[in-house]
Amino acid sequence: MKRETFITLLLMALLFGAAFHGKTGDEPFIITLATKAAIFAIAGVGLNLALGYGGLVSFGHAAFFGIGGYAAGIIASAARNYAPVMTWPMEIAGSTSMPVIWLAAIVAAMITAIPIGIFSLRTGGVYFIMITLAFAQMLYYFAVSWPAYGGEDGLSFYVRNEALGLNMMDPWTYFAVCFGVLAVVLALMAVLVRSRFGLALEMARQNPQRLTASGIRPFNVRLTAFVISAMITGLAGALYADLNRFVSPSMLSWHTSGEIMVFVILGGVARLGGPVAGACLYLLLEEVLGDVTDYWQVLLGIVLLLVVLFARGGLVGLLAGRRAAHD
Amino acid sequence: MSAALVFEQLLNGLQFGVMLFVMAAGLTLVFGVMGLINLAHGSLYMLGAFACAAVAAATGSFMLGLAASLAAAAIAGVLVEVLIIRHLYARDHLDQVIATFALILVFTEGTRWAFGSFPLYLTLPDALSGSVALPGGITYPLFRLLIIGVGLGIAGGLFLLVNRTRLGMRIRAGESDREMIAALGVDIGKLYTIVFALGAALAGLAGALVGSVQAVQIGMGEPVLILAFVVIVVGGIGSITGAFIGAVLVGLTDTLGRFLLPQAFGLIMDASSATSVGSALASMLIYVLMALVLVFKPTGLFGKPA
Amino acid sequence: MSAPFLKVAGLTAGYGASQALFGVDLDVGTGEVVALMGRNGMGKTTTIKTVCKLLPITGGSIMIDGRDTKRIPVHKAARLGIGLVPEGRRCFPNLSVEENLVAAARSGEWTFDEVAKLFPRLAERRTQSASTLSGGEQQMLAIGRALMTNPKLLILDEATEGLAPVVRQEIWAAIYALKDSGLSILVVDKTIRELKAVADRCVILERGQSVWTDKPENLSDEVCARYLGV
Amino acid sequence: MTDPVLEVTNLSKSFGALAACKNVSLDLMPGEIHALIGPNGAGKTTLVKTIAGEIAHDAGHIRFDGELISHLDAAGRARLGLARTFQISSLAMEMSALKNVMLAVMAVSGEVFRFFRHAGSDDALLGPARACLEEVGLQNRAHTRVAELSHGERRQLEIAIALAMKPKAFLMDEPMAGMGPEGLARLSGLLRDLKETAPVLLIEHDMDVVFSLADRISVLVYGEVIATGTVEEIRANPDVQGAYLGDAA
Amino acid sequence: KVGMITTLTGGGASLGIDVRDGFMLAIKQAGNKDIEVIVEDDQRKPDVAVQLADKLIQNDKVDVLTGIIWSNLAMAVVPAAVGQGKFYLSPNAAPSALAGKGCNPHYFAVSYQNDNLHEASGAYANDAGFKKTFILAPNYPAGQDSLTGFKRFYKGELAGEVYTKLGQDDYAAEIAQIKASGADSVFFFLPGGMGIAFMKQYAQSEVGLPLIGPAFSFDQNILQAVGDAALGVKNTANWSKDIDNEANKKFVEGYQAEYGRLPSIYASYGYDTANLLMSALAKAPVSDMAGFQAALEAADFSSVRGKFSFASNHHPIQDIYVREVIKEGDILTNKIVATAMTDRDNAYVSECKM
Ligand SMILES: Nc1ncnc2c1ncn2[C@@H]1O[C@H](COP(=O)(O)OP(=O)(O)OP(=O)(O)O)[C@@H](O)[C@H]1O
Ligand SMILES: Nc1ncnc2c1ncn2[C@@H]1O[C@H](COP(=O)(O)OP(=O)(O)OP(=O)(O)O)[C@@H](O)[C@H]1O
Ligand SMILES: [Mg+2]
Ligand SMILES: [Mg+2]
Repeated sequence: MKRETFITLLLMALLFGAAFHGKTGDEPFIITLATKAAIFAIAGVGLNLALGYGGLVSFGHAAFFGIGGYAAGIIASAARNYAPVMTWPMEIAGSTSMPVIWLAAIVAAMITAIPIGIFSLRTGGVYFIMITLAFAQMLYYFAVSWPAYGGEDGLSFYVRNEALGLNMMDPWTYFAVCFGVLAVVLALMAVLVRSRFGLALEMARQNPQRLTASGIRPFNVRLTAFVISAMITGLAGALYADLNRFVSPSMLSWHTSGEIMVFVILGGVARLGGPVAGACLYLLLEEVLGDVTDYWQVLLGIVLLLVVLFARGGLVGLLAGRRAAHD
Repeated sequence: MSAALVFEQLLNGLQFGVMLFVMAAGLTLVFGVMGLINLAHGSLYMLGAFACAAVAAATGSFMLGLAASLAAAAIAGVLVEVLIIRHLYARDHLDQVIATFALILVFTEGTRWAFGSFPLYLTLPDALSGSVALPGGITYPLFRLLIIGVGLGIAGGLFLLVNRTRLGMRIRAGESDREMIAALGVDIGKLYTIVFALGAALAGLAGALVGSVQAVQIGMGEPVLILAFVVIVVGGIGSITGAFIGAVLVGLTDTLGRFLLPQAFGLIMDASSATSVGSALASMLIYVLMALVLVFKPTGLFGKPA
Repeated sequence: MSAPFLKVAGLTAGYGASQALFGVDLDVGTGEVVALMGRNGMGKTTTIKTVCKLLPITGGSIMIDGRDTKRIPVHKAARLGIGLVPEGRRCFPNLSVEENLVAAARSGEWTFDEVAKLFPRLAERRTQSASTLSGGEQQMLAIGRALMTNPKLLILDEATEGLAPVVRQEIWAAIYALKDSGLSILVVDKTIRELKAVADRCVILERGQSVWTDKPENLSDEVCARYLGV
Repeated sequence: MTDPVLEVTNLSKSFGALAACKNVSLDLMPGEIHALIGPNGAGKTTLVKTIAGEIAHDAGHIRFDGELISHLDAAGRARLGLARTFQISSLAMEMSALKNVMLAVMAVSGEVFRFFRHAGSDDALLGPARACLEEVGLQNRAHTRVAELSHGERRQLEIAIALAMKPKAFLMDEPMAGMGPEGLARLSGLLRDLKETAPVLLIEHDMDVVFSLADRISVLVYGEVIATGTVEEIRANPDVQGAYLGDAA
Repeated sequence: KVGMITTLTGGGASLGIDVRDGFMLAIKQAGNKDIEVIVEDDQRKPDVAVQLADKLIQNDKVDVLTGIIWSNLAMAVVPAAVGQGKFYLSPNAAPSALAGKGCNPHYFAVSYQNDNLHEASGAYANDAGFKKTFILAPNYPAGQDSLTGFKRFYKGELAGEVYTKLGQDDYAAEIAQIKASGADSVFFFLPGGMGIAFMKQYAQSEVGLPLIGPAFSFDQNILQAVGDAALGVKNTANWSKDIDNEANKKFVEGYQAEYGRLPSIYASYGYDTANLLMSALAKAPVSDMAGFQAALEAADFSSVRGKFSFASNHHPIQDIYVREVIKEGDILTNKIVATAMTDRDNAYVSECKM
């Protein structure tokens, strides 16, 4: 087994262990925290496909996270109010079934990502960073000032949605669901980046000129990666909405984009387990340092700095060493 | 809507644009020219404002405050460059993102720790406040005219520095190939420290100047950061002229959008919803502008094609 | 003869964990032209990079003008009088031709006008961005840029690659002239014929080691076949 | 008479005031190596770029395999079977040499949007990629990252990638530059064999190579073709001697 | 056991700190050793607030939650908390959605209903004889509620109605519109730094029209930063440090002694919240849900505001004053100059069915 795969599995085991500890130690909040880490890890895995493997540094993934969240929120609250989600061009009823909501979130993220991707991919480098930010900010301000779904106040739907007749309000059950989704997404990602498409994507990042000269349009490859990436992040958004039983524009804000990005970079860019490591470490630090002092964010900043300065390639890079040229 | 009001709003837009340029000037140097993604720019801006407010309160002199803002930010800049940024030039840009993100946390909470959680008092000395009468019957705050002057001065200075001096050439050369410029005998490390400090000092000065007409409070740097990036990207990275034009364009768009959009919607719907829809759109407007510019000119208005 | 301007002894170096040089000995005396030869991948460029301190010295020593360079940084090494024309040109793409030349210039007899005399094409393209120059023009620019630092030792790593025959002849002529003016030159090039004509000495590298050092006259067919593959 | 594989008629391209190609007409016949020589900055690379579709031309026609291809973008032309090598190596620095070649194999197979099968162990990609590396003598470096290859080795890899595309015609922009004598000899032999399957438009400054390999030579000066002919004709042409060859004639 | 979720870091930290300090002061003064307060920092992020609520409820098993400053965070936390059977006492935010249809027996707003202070401004504008007021607020729900609240009582004509961008710092364009509108007064709701920036710029533009606004922009902590530009401005509040009663005196003096600064309006809400809580605890344990709820409803404590009772939707019925910014020595502060509304409840009482 390759070292990186091993580390990913180890990280997953740690995450699971932490949640299990919360269950046996009757500290449900640890489970909630682990759930949050799992969800952010999913969002990060999504972003990592664009940012890490595709070299498309999107500073606007909050848009997809938020769109996924709002899709979940709107559908669920419509179902609770017995109102249709929309009546035009066709009538769509609300639902409280998680699989339905996930699908809707994924599709919504996809529909948003296609136009954003088409426009954004005309640019490159830092310009790409900023144009994705621009689109996310547009959505953010729209959500803040659009009154229909609560504006800045957000939208509550009180109870988690349901699936398979499980009691999702039980933290452990919900954790298991999110953990399962994370595992599936990771497996998919592992396959994807080693596939033919993954090879093309890697070339699109490293040398688009060469890719073109070989007869493949970098644009198509990138757009596909960007949209898949958005769909995964959208799914994470739906899960996050369910975790909190609440969505608000803050899911769309640039802080969220930045946070997901920090998870990925901290854990290791273009490393399979990177987002998992990043999300876990960050949330753990937040939790532990918060108890130390009111000014805990200073400590958090210092720890982050130390990680950047001394762990090349993020946490996973530190543990797994340099990536080999062939795999 | 009188002509005088429209003219005044144009002036406001222009002035806001120049103010944006002042806020973005330091970043233009560090990000636009050195190619370093510095998210902590806003923190240096905040630091400058707090230093100015504290010194002005202690000494009673606004001018000493301004000097303090320059000094404090420059010193912070040197420290940051030497301790952290210097080790990241050879790395991926993304490492800079996370390091400077960490710096935001340290600076924000550090400032709160040093100065407390409450906004500070910083206002203009009498000599600089008040309004002057402009032709056309408009009275206009003196300080805003002053900001326009300072902005033009900084723009000119930076333009000359970057495009007309060897220092500027070396920084730009360092941005594309640090190793090579060093192999030609240039101490690029020291140069970068100096330029980073200069960028930081400009951020600090902007914080002090703008802070004296806005609020000096924790977190004041964050919106500035995003705005500054928008300005630079619209103008085209690496171009001082671009940053200036970009700033003015963003300033005009924002001001006129806030002013005109609600009125435009007022023509087709009732007043109350027109204000709310109009201002909702207005708040997105600069991002719409940025997206449009980048869709049609993928490297900004004055950026060099990749 | 006085002490050589550049003296490399028992040099080892590499890229991080992978070692590429396993003992290189090489002297370049004042006013001397030394050719560094070897097949692809044998360590010529690595040697040059280490001399310029772009790579750390892991063993052995490099003396420039009598100073040990083990501990000095890149730019200081350059200021001891090295002018580098690197492999692959490495012009600054975001600078204009003129800016490329003057950015790192140090005063001396080589000025913009002198370079323009050597490469009139550069003067014609003065304000053009270096990224849009043709391959050969970039090569001229890289040479001009190194000359403008007025070095005592000029290092040319495949400096004639991609240049048209006429221009190449001009460069070899220039190298003669430079040599006569007392400049030391270390040159890597693939055209053995032209190298032989200009070099005072040849050093051949194989697998990161200097394996043959002698006058070019003694470069027999057998040596060439063995070390250079011709 | 057979038709040319590639035919350029009256092609022009300027950058602002600078006319890099003026009314260039040129063709590439099956089975030939057609060398394109000329002083630095004459417009050779520009011509290759316009043929490959990387930059748009201002006027003229490009016909490939009997079809007009002006409307196609670079990727489209590559898919029709037009392969080019770059004057300044253009490779994925962080990938292994083998993967660089595998990508080219994959591109011609047309099956890019395959998301599940493991590409790294796909024999349909590995086999041809290994063969191409072997052709240029890089088989021992297959698993080395390109960043760790020496300059000459990268030049060889450029060729391997072009081979892997199994094109109908090659556009080679100074493929020999930076290659040592050994590689040079090997590549010369390779090109001689290759031209039977696909003709080569060869840009090269090394006159020994050009004179020994080329079937025809065109000389480009200041964007204009001043002469086209056999090796002997070009060698003897006084204009060419003055403008380009110097003593090398 | 009380869980307090409030903002202790970042931009809005000063408000959270004041609420916490006021709350703690009351407990300390009462010498109450039974109440354990767990304070958590929500970083002003709604999702973090929700998770903290889960934590406090599930891990720490608190009985009562309090502390949230911002309406959007309250909207995220309150429904979830009361849904899990906990009591929530709001020391600040009280959005209309939680006062009307969304009201809940376990939810109490100790501070006000969000619209109250704006309504009072509207009422005061009438009293002051303003006929043509220009009104502005940021474009988000609280801002929209603010203008609606103002208009609910204001009888004059509007010279203009403007929504600014949330977080906007430059108001030159709005000030120009004000000047051109022919208004005789300006009502603005711009909390935090937005208000500071607006007032400074307003003063520099020498517009000279009277300003009115709710207390949020004239809070003790902000006033110092605005400086003399705030002098003389009228603002509406349900508390002021010069309200003359025993409880208030004890609060103001105790606060200054403990923390070395003048209390803000948020500190007073925190203080009242703690006192309300202790008064109810004295009557019934939290485990007796109905009893505890009734004890809260009775509001049997001495508020620093003087009169205090709850309307049927658990929002206060109280007097709302007009204050003027004055200078006491070097320090800017507020002084009550009039009463804008007496025994005001709120507009949503009838919508609340519980
Ligand atoms: N960045 C690098 N990282 C690791 N190994 C490297 C790197 N660059 C070169 N090498 C290795 O070091 C050895 C020497 O390379 P070098 O570039 O010095 O060869 P060279 O003699 O200049 O060859 P050429 O004639 O092809 O330019 C080669 O085996 C090469 O693979
Ligand atoms: N984008 C551009 N903008 C302006 N001028 C350009 C641009 N690209 C190329 N040129 C100029 O056009 C001329 C032709 O360039 P080209 O690269 O085609 O030359 P070449 O014949 O390949 O030369 P070499 O043999 O040196 O590679 C050069 O003088 C070059 O400076
Ligand atoms: Mg080499
Ligand atoms: Mg060329």
